[in-house]
Amino acid sequence: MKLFSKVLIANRGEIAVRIIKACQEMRIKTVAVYSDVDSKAPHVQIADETVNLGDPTPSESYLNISKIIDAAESVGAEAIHPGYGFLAENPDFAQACEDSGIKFIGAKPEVIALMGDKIKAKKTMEKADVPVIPGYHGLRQDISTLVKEGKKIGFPLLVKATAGGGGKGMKIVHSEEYLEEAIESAKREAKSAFGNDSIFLEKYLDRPRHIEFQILADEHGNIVHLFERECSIQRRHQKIIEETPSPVMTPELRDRMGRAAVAAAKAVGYTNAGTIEFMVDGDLNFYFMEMNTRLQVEHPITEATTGIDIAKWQLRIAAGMELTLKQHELTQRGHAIECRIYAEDPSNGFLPSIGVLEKIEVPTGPNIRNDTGVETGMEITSYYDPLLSKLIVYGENRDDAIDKMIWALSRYVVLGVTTNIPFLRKVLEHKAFRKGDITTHFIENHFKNWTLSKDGLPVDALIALAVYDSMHPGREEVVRYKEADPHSPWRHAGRWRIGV
Amino acid sequence: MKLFSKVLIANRGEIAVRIIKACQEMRIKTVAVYSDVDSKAPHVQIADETVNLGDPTPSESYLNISKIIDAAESVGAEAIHPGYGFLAENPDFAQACEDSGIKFIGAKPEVIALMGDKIKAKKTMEKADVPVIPGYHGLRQDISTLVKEGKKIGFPLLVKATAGGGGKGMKIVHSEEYLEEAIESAKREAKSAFGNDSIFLEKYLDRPRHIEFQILADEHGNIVHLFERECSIQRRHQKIIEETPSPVMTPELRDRMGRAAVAAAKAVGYTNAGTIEFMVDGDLNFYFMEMNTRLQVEHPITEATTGIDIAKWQLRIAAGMELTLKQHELTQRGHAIECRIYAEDPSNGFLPSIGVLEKIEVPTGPNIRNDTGVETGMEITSYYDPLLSKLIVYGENRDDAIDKMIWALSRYVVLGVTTNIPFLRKVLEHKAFRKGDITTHFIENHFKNWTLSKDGLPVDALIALAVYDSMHPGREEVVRYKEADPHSPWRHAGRWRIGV
Amino acid sequence: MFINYEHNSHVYNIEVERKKNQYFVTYNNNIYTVEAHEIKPGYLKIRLGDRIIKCVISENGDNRFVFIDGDVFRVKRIQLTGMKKSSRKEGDLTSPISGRVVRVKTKKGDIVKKGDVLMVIESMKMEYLIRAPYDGRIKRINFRENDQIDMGEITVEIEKKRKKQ
Amino acid sequence: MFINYEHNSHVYNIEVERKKNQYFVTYNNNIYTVEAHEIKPGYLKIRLGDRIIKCVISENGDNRFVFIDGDVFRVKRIQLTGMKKSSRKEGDLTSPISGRVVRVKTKKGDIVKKGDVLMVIESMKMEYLIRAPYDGRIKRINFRENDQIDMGEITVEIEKKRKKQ
Repeated sequence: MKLFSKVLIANRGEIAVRIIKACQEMRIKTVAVYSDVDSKAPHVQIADETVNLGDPTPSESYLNISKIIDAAESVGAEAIHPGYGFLAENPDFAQACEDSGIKFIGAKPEVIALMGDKIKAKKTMEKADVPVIPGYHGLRQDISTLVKEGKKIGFPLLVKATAGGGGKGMKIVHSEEYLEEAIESAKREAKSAFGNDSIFLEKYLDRPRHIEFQILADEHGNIVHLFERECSIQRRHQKIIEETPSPVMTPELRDRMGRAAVAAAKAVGYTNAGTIEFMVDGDLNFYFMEMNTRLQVEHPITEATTGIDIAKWQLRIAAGMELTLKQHELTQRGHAIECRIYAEDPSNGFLPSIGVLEKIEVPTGPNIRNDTGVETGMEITSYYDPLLSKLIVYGENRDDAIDKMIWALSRYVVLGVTTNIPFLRKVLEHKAFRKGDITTHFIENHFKNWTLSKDGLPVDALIALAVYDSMHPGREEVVRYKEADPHSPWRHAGRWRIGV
Repeated sequence: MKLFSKVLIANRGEIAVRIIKACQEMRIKTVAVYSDVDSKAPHVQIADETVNLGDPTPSESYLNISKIIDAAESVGAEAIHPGYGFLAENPDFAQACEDSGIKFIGAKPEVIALMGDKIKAKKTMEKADVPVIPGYHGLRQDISTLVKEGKKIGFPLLVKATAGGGGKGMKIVHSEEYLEEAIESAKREAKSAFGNDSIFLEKYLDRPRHIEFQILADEHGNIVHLFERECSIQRRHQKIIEETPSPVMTPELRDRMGRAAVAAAKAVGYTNAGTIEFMVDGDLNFYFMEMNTRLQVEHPITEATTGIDIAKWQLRIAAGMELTLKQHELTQRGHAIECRIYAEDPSNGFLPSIGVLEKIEVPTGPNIRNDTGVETGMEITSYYDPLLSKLIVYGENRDDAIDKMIWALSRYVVLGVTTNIPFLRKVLEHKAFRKGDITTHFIENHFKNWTLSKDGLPVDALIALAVYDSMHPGREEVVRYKEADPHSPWRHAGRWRIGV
Repeated sequence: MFINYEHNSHVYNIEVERKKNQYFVTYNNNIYTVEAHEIKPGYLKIRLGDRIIKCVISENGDNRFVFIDGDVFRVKRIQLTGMKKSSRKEGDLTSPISGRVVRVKTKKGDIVKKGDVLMVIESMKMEYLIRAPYDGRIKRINFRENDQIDMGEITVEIEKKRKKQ
Repeated sequence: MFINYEHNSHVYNIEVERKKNQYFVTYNNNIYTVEAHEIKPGYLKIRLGDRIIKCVISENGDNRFVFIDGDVFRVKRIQLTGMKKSSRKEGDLTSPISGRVVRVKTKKGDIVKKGDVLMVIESMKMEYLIRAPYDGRIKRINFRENDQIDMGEITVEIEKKRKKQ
């Protein structure tokens, strides 16, 4: 069986970079696509070939199926890797690839469609004896039906986009009076993000944890799971810190959940890498929540603890190779944590922060992995998700991993936009986190109205600023660094001061 | 048992950086020492405190016992980590630490002294039933005795400094006529490098491999080994590529050698991290060669495959903590390779290359570790070893690891000094290396008189140069970047061209 | 040399004097005598007594980012002395984000109640609601649906309802 | 624009002309028409037909380092045209390394044989031997023990023994 000779990566940012590198190591030629604002982005710089998609609006670039298929055909790519987000879970895109004779690196279109419809997905799981959460997954989508069904399930209640993921089109309703407004808003967000305003309602669990299992399934019927990931630390229903193993996991529970995950994948004839997300309540009951039919943002922590390269297996599986990994040979060792570095302001409702990255310095060291899609000089715009990078650490045990992550976060320099790095560090330093006492409400419970500094600017910072400005008094002489080459596309170089 | 609160690192370069980070993660304050030429080196930048040692000559700085002890006392450091090289295997230094009430992070002075004397070390091992290589380890060190004993053992013959390591004071003699000259030269080198001109002679093995075992021993009698490292790829008797597992290893041989290594450590009451080096011949007979009573340059490949942080365990063991690692729980998983990046010219006898590092860009990605002690702008001088960094990769198996290393080496940019990076890549790409068919003669056999390009400058490079110089025609306008701050210690910033 | 920095709507007045690598920083009636070096552009190492302050600073016009002990502060160097500017306060209807106006739920002259949603702004696929900060009457609406809006631009202006006497 | 580069004692003569992002590079009677961009300082992306050349270049005076396809070439831009310089040849007694002279094993007037060790230079704890390249007589010794020596400096000068007629 032969690997592909050329793969197009239909994505941007850190995940495009990660996939391009995996391909290149396997001697597969890579094609990056990019919108106009991304022409100097790292994924474009490192790819072997590039195709411009034009207008940065997602629907005109990274979400534009025909442009991407055309790009793949024009360069002769045999396969497309969709990354996560954008078209990764769009069955029409997977179908369009198939129709064009291009291998889609992911699940089959009909499986994506089935699991993308959260309602049908739950029904399928119920049939396969995988436990699911009580809720309304009906087809009647008029507001009054939804309000009635919501009241029946009771509060707190989750309102969620059927086609959704990543917190978009998702609302929690704590009492009846806000129900209607939440349903309307969720429908609008769902429509805008996924082109489909269908939503569902679900019981909101007590002390819930979000624990998921990584699956690898080849096209010959072999399925293994790569153990769990604990993803309970979320803000606005978006994971920000993930770890494995879960502090709450027991060998017995791991075995049961792992088998449920494999059964879920088997029930739909799943192929390639996928993730079964479960909710686990305070009594360690677990419920199927959804299946993500793609590579997950947090896949690196599984790689760190199992030693398996999931992206490379995606490529091998898509090329028709057989999974040589056996469940009983897979081992979970040590502890890994991932922090998602966002350009956002945790003390202002986690609102995205845009601007030019004036200076970046990433922490380095043994067992520190930094998956990034940005570099100094790049501009963070409001077109795309504000994820800058993912910081992943591995330690012999959970305490070592937490210590390493705290060290790494406190040495991660990002200037020019506001990031959540100081906030993440405070979460890692929290006593309840250290104890593993976490639920999906952790941020809400412990970090409501958090701000970086209640006492204003520290004196050390003032001294440093004064010294800095006193060292560089010649404001008049300041010139913006400019290439001698007037045609140079290089921008945002920052400032350079010229002396004598 | 409590860890230290402050540790002084009596070293420089990548190993000082690696140890400082390990300490900081464990919340131990760190003290860097530095000679005048290293005042801006990365290990000085990241340490919590720093002490200047003055004159860059090693004997006046990193090899100066009293200056280092004084430094430790002046800042109140409770312990000293010596790294490797310099004072790491100097029993007088370990003793001086002990006498000053400072914990030396390493073996006991008497054990260092015993293993540092290669002759006594072999005799001790013979007594403990660990096999050793035939040779002359006598005390009579006059030239005529050595010549006579050398002739008795036969050729090829190894001449080696008793106190040595790292290829210094080591010669191979292929025939009688060069014997005397080699002995004299080895004695001079030994005298200069170690202050001791004692040498020994040894049979030079057929198709020899250099395979070593990592040991961790606490101060309560617990000893484990962390499996083997294959270090056969050497130039001028200096390792340049290491990997684990060894391609030649079998579970049965690993078990026997591991037990011999633990027995060797036990025989001398060894404590802390150490390495037993064996020679393995074409028939897989193994012989004790020497014990390195310190952290080894190539320790990261063991860390990658076992998940154990050796530097952290050194700190815990030195603080009196008990080893919680059990031999039967330790696992070796996947495959790791290290390449040593030297500022040297492989096409000119591996002679060191000095100069300013004009541009460095290190490859990054999953399971790529870059242990470095340099950065852009630093000057490489002839005062110290020309090791710039160590590139370590991990893969699911040997083929994956080789592919990843080739990818990483071909994207590792170092401009300003000549490095061995292109050479290392050619070694990795060699068919015999891929097959695991390696001995300590590999470089000599396959890369004699190697040069980067037999056909001169490639046309692509000429085109690139011409384009570059045509983009930047304004040589007259070129100004050297200079801080507005005339007192700024920053140097070697490279050039910046100023436009309109 | 007198310098003023603004951070979170608070203004800090500093005086700094320099003699070679020594700096005398006066703030809040304290004088800090420090020794400082710029190791690489923006990387400062400052010795204050037996303490070392390490930080990284970037500048963009008058804007500064300071990285210190793992925290980052966004500061503005300002020319005014001793004045305090107030930042977002009750009734501020500036957009918290740059994005696109997806819904305008009110029109000029409307009477609105505190908490009513006036405008919906979308950015990075999330919605942000602009709500009435108090009861009042809409004086002016600055954006229409599908307009692009920048962070800090005023969305809607409301005349506050007078309290009954 | 004519440019000459020297690499490993070979000189390359190039002509380059530019029109916006297009460059016409003439070498060895071939004209290469390329499109080029400098992505960041020193990082070039050059399109030659349907091939992309990526490289990184650093400069220090007339010296250039070029990183291309994982290989690095050290090149010098020179003013001379068409001349070839010869590099190290038999009889070259320059120091191959910067270091310290630890031993001088000969003196002026000595008759030496090919292969004799004349001088020992130490650098980074390794020894380098300077040997006589041919039979001859020592004309001059430029360094004494413990002197510092730079790479390329001439160590010893020898008068070659005339071949017997």
